[in-house]
Amino acid sequence: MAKQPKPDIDEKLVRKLASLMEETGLTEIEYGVDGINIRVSKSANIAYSTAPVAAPAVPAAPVALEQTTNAAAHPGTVKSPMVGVVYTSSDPDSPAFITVGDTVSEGQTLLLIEAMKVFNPILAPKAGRVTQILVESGSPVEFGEPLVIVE
Amino acid sequence: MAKQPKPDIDEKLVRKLASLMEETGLTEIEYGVDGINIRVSKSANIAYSTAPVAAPAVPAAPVALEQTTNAAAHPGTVKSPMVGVVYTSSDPDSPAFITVGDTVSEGQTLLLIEAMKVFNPILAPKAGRVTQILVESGSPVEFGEPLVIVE
Amino acid sequence: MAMIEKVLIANRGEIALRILRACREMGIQTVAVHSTADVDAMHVRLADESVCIGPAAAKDSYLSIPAILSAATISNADAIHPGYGFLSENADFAEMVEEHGFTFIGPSPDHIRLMGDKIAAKAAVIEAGIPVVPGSTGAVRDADHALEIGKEFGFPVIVKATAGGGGRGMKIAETRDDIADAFHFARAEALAAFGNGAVYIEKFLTKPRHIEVQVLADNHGNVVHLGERDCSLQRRHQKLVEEAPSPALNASQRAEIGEIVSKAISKIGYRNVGTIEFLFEEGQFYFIEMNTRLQVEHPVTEAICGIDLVREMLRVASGAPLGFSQADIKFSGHAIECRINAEHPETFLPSPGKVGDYHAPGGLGVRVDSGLYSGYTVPPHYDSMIAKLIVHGTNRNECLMRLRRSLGEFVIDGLHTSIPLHQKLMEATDFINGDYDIHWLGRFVEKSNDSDDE
Amino acid sequence: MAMIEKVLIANRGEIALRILRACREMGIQTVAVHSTADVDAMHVRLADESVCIGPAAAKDSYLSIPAILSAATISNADAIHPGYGFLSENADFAEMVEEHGFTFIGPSPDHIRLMGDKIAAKAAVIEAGIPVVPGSTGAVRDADHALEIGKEFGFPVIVKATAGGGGRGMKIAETRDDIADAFHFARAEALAAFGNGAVYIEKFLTKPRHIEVQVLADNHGNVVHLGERDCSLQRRHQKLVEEAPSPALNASQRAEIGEIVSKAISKIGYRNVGTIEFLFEEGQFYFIEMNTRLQVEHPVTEAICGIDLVREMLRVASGAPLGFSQADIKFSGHAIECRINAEHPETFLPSPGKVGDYHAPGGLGVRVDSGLYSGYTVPPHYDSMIAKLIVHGTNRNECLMRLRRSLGEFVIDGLHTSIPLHQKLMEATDFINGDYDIHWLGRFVEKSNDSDDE
Repeated sequence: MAKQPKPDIDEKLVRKLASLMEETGLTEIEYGVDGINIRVSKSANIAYSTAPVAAPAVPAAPVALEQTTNAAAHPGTVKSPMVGVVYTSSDPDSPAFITVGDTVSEGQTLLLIEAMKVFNPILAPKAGRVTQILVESGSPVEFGEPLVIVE
Repeated sequence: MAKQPKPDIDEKLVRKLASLMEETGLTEIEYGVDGINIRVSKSANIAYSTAPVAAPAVPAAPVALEQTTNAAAHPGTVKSPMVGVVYTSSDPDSPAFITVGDTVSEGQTLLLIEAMKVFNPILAPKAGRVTQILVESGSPVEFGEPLVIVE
Repeated sequence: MAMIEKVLIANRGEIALRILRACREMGIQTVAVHSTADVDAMHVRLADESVCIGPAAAKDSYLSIPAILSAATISNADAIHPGYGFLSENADFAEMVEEHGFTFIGPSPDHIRLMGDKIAAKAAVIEAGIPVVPGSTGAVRDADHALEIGKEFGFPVIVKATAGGGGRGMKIAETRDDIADAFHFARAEALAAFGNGAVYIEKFLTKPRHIEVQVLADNHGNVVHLGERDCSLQRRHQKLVEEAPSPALNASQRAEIGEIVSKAISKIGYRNVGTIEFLFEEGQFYFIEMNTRLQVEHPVTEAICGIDLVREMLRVASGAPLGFSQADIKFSGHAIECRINAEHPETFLPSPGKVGDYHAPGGLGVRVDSGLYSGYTVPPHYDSMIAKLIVHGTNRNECLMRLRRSLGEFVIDGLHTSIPLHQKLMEATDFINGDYDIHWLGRFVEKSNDSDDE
Repeated sequence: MAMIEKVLIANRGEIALRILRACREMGIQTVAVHSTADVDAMHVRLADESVCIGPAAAKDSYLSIPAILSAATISNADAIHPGYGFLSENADFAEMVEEHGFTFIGPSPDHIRLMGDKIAAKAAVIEAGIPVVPGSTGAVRDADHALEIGKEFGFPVIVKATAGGGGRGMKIAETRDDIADAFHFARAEALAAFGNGAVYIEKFLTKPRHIEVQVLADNHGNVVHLGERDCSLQRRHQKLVEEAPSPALNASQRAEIGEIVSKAISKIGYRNVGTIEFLFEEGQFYFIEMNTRLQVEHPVTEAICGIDLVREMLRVASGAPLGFSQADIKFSGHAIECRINAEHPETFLPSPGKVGDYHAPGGLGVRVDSGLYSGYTVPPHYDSMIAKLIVHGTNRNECLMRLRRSLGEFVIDGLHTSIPLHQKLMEATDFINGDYDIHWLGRFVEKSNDSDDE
């Protein structure tokens, strides 16, 4: 990945701000000290997240959620057209259809999604380079879940 | 504050800002001091303007209500210190204690309020000119209801 | 069958929340499935897990059998509750659910299929002793024969072309004096329209009520009925208000029809919840159809019986026997449900959109089943029903008073809703007197809109 | 007495709304009185009329008899409901209400006065056959006499200075072996502290439950009891959770104490609603006091009896006879009430302020009594109780599951509330088992806070 070690995120600080936000009902906190600058915010809709959740819904860390959201917004994202289980190769012994950095042509198989015992190929919508594979083989995917980014 | 310890969040400052915001009704505060920079915000609470009113409460036309509100805000307004029935004269055959335009002296009786069969005189809090009489003889008044304006 | 541990709720809206609540109260895990339009739905937020199964269009999400079964597979659910509408009365779905090793929380696919076929269903219930609208078998020979049949059924009757349809070749005979004319008219029109003059005769109901009987049966041969619901307040076949018990029945009529229905259900071998719908006129019941699922209006029955029907569905589906017999079921007080739709109370135009302030009524005897909350957006893709207000009182009058009180407390800002229509209804003399049939509401709405325009 | 047509509600908060709802459901007009701090209260908005009676301080508004009577006069109310707290057990107020020609919705001033005087009340109930904590009459002569009394009452007993107070001159004797020492100790301390060595002995209850019996009586000599409520979950004498029936009583104990109480109420000539509070230990009841008013926890009784207590209060006050006898009262299922306070769930510091999102739980078996709404500001001047969640189920376990479910749905943003404490309680083994006494909650809160700090 990158050459220089990027400054690490101090998760504790973010968590502290998040819990402060939770506690105070704020929707945004910006905090700068000793060269660190943190701004956290919470959109009005998600304000209802202190809401009637008895048990936490789908386990997804805030960071993962943000990544997914970003991926979802990316123009090159290939999304799942169905709910099912994703496979990165045709069988466990075969190599993966694609790896990050591959160049793919339009209509090339990227992944398989199994639904109701049928394996549905997920094809590249356009030619390009695979920059991210967002799912692992054997994992369940929802409708609309980002799978791969082809740029 | 310490010179170079681990950067920490000063929870007290954020909480103070949050409570300041609560108190002041602000929706955003940005604060910078001693190398610390804090900005807090809160999405506006929507007023519960259309309330759960099944049957219209106290029959009062909007205009009348507004007038009362204006009168309530006027610095020269004499408000009712109790709930009861207001009388503008000592008995039905006597003239009214005051009429609009009268000059009154401090401590002069303006009205009577009957509560529990006792007639309580309402006295002018200061000398001045009676510019408005907001109640009619024999009508019920609430606590805090504007009675007379003395300017 | 083993105890159910995780239920996938193959529905949306208030009924998905209703099912979730029952599961949670039994310690059963829940999986919400939802379209992209329902990601913010209350039951999705509350569920232990949720899976997006498709786009907003119901045919690609809530009606997609592969999507729902895949969601059940990836979430390791062991049972599926279909709710009402959508796939709830789809026998193929029920069959596939079971083929895939999940428990279908409802009747057997065969019973769904049987009751879904109008002709087969009618034959089956006649066989099981349920009364149907009397009709002549075979063609009516002549006017004298028609009179004979008319006298047997009681007037009015309707003469219908055997080959008929679209309202042609039909004539009502109000009394015995009309029957010869009606017979000749219908035969002539049938001949002209269809080239076939054969006609048959059915009893004609002029002002029937819609009364339905709730049943509950387990896999061990136990069947109970939970009394009736009066759902006569309908407009264009959409029920708006339901009540239990019916103001038109007395206790012995209730026990009688209940026993007939229980025996029939037993004979048919039906399991889980079901509803037999009847038209009711002049003391007689006439079968319409059987609903092989939970109904929207089930809470009024729950209110007067003290039985949680969704809990019972889950118990029966897990193989447990009913915990009570007919003798244990006591009817207590009166209950009325108002369906609150996101639609204009006069024009009935749908009114989806963002909910502003939301405040549900509370206090004694008041139940609200709704997935609404302040800031929620009612999507335009689905049914307009957004809330059910169910009120219980010790008698019908108390119930009406409580309904007025709670409708007055109900705040749903930002949308048009049917609350004002319900408020008008609660002041209507006929409704207050319980004096209404299935045509009443349509006329009431027309009259009420007319007088508003004046 | 004539039928009541307009009721002035001399209270605030959830109970004012509760009374308003009952009035509305009976077609009775309502007058809300309020302080300047409560102008936005839900019941003020909903009332037919409202009158501001004074500033925020309760002594100048809700406790001001002249202000309330003047408000009743100017609004032409014909009856006054005092709710609970404030003036509800003020005999002078009740008397003045009647002197001014209004109907007081509650017992007679004499009965309020009698039960407000602890000594007179105890004498009256003993006379009427109600069991009290056994105590020696007259001074205890010597250690042998003390032993004799101890054996009569059963150990433990407490030796108390006749002239005592403030916890001095008191000593518990756990067993017969301790009684001589306890007698000598208490006498010595009494002599030293008060200059009077006279002591008496009372039975000492180590782990009593608080169980109270609800009664309802009309002006025609009819008295019924509506079973008991278990209110043992208290902290610093504040009840937090109440349930009916008590997990500690069986049906015959219920019938027995109920009959004793009904007979006593009849003998005393009491009318309207009232509650006899008992300590209960090892199968025995010991009178604490009688509450001559509606209680906060009345809804759990309503839930299991199907009786609207406020409606009954209004009916009795208007002179109507009870519409049922003891034999008509059936107890059905189990009900639990959670008091939700605007206070920190661990520190118990009050948390008034502006309510953000507010969303009450709904569905089967759930009742919420609360004047809260989104955007409402809880004033700092009054009691911190802001909502009551009352849940009914066919049995205690169902009730607990439903309570967990509905606590999880309850959203009150912007304030600290006791909801998290209730959620912890619902997971506590002792509470689940119904195994608790009046000391249990205090210990639970301490332990629970300690383990949170780790």
